[in-house]
Amino acid sequence: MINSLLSSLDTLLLVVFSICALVGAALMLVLKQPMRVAMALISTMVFLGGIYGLLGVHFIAAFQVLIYVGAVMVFMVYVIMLLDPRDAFTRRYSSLLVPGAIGFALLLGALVIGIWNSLPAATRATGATGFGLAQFAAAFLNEYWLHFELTSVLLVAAVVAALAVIGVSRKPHG
Amino acid sequence: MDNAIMLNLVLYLPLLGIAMLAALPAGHEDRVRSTSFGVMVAQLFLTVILYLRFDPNVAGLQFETRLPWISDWGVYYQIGLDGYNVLLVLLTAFLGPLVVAGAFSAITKDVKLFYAMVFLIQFAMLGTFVAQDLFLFYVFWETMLIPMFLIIGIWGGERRIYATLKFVLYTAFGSILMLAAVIYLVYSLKQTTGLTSFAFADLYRVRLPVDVQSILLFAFALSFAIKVPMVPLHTWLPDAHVEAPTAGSVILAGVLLKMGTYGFMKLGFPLFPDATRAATPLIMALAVVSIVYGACLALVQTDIKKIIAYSSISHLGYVMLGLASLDLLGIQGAVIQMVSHGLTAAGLFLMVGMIYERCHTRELAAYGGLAKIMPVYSVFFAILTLASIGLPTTSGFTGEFLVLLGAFRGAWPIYQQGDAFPLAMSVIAVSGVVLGALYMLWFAQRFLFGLAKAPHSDLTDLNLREKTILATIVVAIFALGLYPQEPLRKTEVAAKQYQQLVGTSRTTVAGSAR
Amino acid sequence: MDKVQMLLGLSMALFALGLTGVIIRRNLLVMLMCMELMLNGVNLSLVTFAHQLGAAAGAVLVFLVFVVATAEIAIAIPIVLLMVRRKRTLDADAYADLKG
Amino acid sequence: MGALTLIVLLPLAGFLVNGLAGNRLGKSFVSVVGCGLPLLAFAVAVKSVLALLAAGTPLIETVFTWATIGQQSFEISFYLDRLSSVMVLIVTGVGSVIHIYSIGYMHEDNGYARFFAYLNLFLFFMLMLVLGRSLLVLFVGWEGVGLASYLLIGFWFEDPVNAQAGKKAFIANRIGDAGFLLGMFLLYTALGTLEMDRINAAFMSPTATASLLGLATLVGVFLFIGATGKSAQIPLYVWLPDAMAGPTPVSALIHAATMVTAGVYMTARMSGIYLHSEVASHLIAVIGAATALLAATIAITQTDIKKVLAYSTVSQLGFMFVAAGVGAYGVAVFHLYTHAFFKACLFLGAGSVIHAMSGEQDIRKMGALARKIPLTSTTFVIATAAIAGIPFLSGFFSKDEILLYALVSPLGSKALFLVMALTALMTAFYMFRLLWLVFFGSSRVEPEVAHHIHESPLSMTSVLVILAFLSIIGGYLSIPHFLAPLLPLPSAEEAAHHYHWTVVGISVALGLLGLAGAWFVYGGSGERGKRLQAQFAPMHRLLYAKYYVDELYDALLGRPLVWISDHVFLRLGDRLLLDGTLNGLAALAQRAAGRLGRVQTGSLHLYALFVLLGIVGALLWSWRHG
Repeated sequence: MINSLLSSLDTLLLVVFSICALVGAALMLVLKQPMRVAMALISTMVFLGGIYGLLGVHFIAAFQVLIYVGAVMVFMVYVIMLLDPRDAFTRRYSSLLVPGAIGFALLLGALVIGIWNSLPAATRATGATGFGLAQFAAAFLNEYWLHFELTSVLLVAAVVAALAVIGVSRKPHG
Repeated sequence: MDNAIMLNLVLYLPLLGIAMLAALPAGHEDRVRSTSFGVMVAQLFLTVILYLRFDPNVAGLQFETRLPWISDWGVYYQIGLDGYNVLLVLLTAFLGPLVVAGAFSAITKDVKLFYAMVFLIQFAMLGTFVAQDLFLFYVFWETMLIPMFLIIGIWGGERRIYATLKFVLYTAFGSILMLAAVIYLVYSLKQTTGLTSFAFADLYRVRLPVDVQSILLFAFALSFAIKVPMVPLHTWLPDAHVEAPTAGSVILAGVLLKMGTYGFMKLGFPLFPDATRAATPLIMALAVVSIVYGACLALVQTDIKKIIAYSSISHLGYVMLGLASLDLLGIQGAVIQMVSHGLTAAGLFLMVGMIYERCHTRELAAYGGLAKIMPVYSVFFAILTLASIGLPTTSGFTGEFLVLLGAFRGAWPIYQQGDAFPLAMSVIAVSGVVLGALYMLWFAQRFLFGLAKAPHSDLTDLNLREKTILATIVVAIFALGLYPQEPLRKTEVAAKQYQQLVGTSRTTVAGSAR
Repeated sequence: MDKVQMLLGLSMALFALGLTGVIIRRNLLVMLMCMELMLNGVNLSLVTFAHQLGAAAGAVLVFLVFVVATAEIAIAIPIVLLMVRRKRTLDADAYADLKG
Repeated sequence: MGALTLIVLLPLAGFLVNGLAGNRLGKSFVSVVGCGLPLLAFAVAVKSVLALLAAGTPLIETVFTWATIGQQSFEISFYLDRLSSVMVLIVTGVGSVIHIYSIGYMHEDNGYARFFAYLNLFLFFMLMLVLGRSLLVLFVGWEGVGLASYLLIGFWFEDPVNAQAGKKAFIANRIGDAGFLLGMFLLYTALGTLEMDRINAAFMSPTATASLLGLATLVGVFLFIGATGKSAQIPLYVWLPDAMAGPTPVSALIHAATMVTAGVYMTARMSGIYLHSEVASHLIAVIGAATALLAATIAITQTDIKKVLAYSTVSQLGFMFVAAGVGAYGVAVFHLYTHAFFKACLFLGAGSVIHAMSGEQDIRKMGALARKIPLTSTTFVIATAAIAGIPFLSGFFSKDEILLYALVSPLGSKALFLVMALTALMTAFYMFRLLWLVFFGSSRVEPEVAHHIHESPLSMTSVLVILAFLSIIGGYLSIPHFLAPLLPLPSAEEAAHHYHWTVVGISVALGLLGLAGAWFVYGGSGERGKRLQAQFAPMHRLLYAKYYVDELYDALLGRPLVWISDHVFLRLGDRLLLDGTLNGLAALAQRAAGRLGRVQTGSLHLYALFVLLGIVGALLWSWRHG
């Protein structure tokens, strides 16, 4: 099985990216400084984007990098820089470190025995051909147009909500 | 106008009334009052026409409307008049204008909302009576709770929150079990006949083994018995009455309590005849306990409203006794007793409201010798009191006499077969006549007679509005006492149908139902 | 172990790590980031399935998740800022006002 | 509208007019309406009775059908036969004169119109009672007269004692009514009709089944319970003495002449049933005799003029029931009829005395009034002689017949006769005692009252004269004979004729003995009476306190009922058990919610952990069940 994985460069890259993403995620739990955590998350996201690319869904990969890394995480990093570390930053772990760790083991175990093990092993990926942006766009506008419109409503609501939150914060301070 | 359309109009007039109130500009309280009164009178007028057009010889529904509502579940919007509900619909419409007029001076807070709530409960009560589809019935049944909850909770006395919560929790608790039973009932109808329907007429055909019937009957009976209320499920009633504003008490005693007995008559007993007949001794015993217990408790109350509240428990015990007797006289008596209690209790609560408006206390000890201070008031009060204890020529006599006679006549053959229990019950029930006189006269004596005493020295006697309200009720009471023939004719077919439905077995051997 | 199994395993691991991070990390911002990690884990599984089945639905869902994540962060960040302004700390335990 | 309906409705019209508009119409108008309509009713009644006698068959008038249920139909119809014609004449006749008397008696009262309205209402119900064809109509009247009695006893309602007495009367009556209802139900169940002529016919028919006749005792007893309430017999007699709280014309009309005799009328009316039940008849006779004796003993010691007369009424009613109990229904009605005259005369005479004495009712503060109010005292003497059984007055004839039938009827016995004879003796004694203490002997009137003593107005004294006259001649109309076609007298043995003159002799002797005894004890200065009282002090106390029956009833029935209602039902049942359970459940729910609420720590980390555990749980569940 390992051989079949290693049979191509794509597969090799896939494995490497996966390991990197996993390492990045694990680092998030242990790094103390929020900025470093953010960096770890960004790296994980980038590697995930790589994986998407390798799977042939390039536009998702592009979104991943553009939206997540480019918008969300930049915003996050900006906020981290904005806050004064002296009075805003705190100790690393909560009081639930041990239960959390045990829970992690439980969850992983449950996921593995509940889902992963029961996956049909030998299904060949048909997605070698993949599907392009055109298909995706067509599906969106033919089948999922309602969802698309709903996302725009959601975004508008989010903008309004953000404004409202800021507005509330201003009032008490005149 | 077409009768079926007219019935719908009667039903929806209260909603129209709400719309009209909503359209009124704020602050015109007198216009709110007169509009409400006008709508109620119009409703009464239409109802009387319907009553006169009601053909006593037709078995089954009249003025029926049947439209598909939720087709997938076989739910229909089906309403109509029959002998079961025609008097109660008339009673509800009759009390409507009186309730509204009675509250003219008592309610000064949120007037518009108050009348809207009165309309809403009027709508729900009429709907419950005319509904001929169990689903529709249940919807109306539950709708009644909300306006009553608000009427007690907003315009009530000091402990109104406690009282209204108690009322709602009690009734809601009963309703939940009934809902479960309804679902099971419809399910078994589908199982046995393949028909998905909530129509009463279809459900009357369901055959069930006796043990299942008993469980379902228990679920229905719990809901209805709480509304009636039968001892020992009655403790919400005195609290609700005491805290409710006058109009709330009038609606509660006048119509709402009849929901329970009507439910038993239309649904509880005819749907599960075998279980009913098996449980008859229990039902009779509870009815008699209610009669005696309510009367005894009324004897030791010090709050005027509580006396009347407990007397209601006693009087509705007669209704249950009549229904359980399965004797035609008893059944007819029960129907008359329902209407009679609606009139007398409503009248008494209105009168308590009138004195409360003047003196702001309901403590019996604060009053005395009102016959001297308020002679007109006292005359009306005495008439209502005497009607309530069933003095001949009043409606109370018609009801009690027929119920007791029916119960006795129904129990006699059973006694001759060797079972003395029903006979003993009917004999004990007769003692209620004495107890009724005991508490009512004790009440009247301390209230009306003796040395003149009242919280305020400058009590004014009834004004024209109050006199008119009470005179209307008194006329109805005497009409029903002197010439019950007319209403009895209208309900006879239904009484016979009830007797036949409950009297014939519809059981199956356990298990064969499915 | 083939490609799909591996990717699904990765997505599960990311999700589990993210949830664990929410539990054990004290800093509000880090907790937020851990939630993003969970979303990424889910996204990965969606993309994998879409890839495997050749259906666009998974990709559409991923797109929706992007939008939701953006909206979430757009509201969450101002809220965090407000909270910090009020109590001058990012410690989640300091905000236990909704105690029952 | 038929004549019988008219008889009933005329007083009702009077009630409505006087009740609704009386206060605005002035006293003279009220008097005209209040007395004129009963007189008119009397006239119509006389005409109807003549028509009856001419026709020979009972007159029946159906007014309307009250209710029809299934095959069953309840009709409101009136029925006039010889029995009801006697009653209707007494009711309208005596009723009318008492109305006239009231014009003078109530003249100063504020509630003048109200009083006449009530009196007319009473007449309406009473006529319904005696004219009703079915037990239902009779019951309507039966309860209705109870109501009128209640209202009239409590006429001066501002005194709580009066209102209390009215309530007591109504409730005692109601207890009886409950028994009456049961009797009605039983009859209706057995026969399917409540019409009394049909019921009697069914019982008397030769084809009556054994099971029907077997019910006679039960029905008879139930109906008699009703009669004990209405006619003040043991155990329900206690209300009648208290009922004297009402105005005196009321005592005369309702509590002497008419209403209280309704039980006797009913028993006679339902004689078809009692003839088939020896047990019920014996019960009636025994209760009647016991009541007569008991009431007579109490009457001996009473000091309130009206109380003496009240106990006398109870006692005389006992006589009537004895007659009914031994099967001599005609005789019972005969005594009812003579009693109506002399007792009405006595009560109205007492009213006249009270009127003269400015409201004083205590006979210890009277005496030697004969000269001051001669007309009243003369009529009073005549009526007293009549009730005591002095020969050739009305009471003599009827009482003599009762004593005779108590002895010779197949249902009678020597013991019964002896008891009744003793009672007759005591009757004569206490009535003459009353006479002496009020009208003769030395005056004990308080000085300030003495000035005002005056004879009553003509409207009152003329009525007294009429009634006294009737008390004299009433006995010469032989009611038993008149009723014989309807209510045959019991078949006495041959010995009856032999006994008859003996009984007459005994009866006369008893009356005179009573007179002599009273004269001996209370004549002159009355010293002997006081000495006698001192000698038998404990007994006097017992009798004066009416055997403590009221106290006994209160302790045995009244108070336990209230105690149980209050402590057991209200406090234990409602508050502790029912509401307690409910509140307990509510408190439990609240506490449980409090416990559960602590899970809400406000810690985001913990919530997230719960989420995690939930996911794990869901996964495990789906794995187990997948």
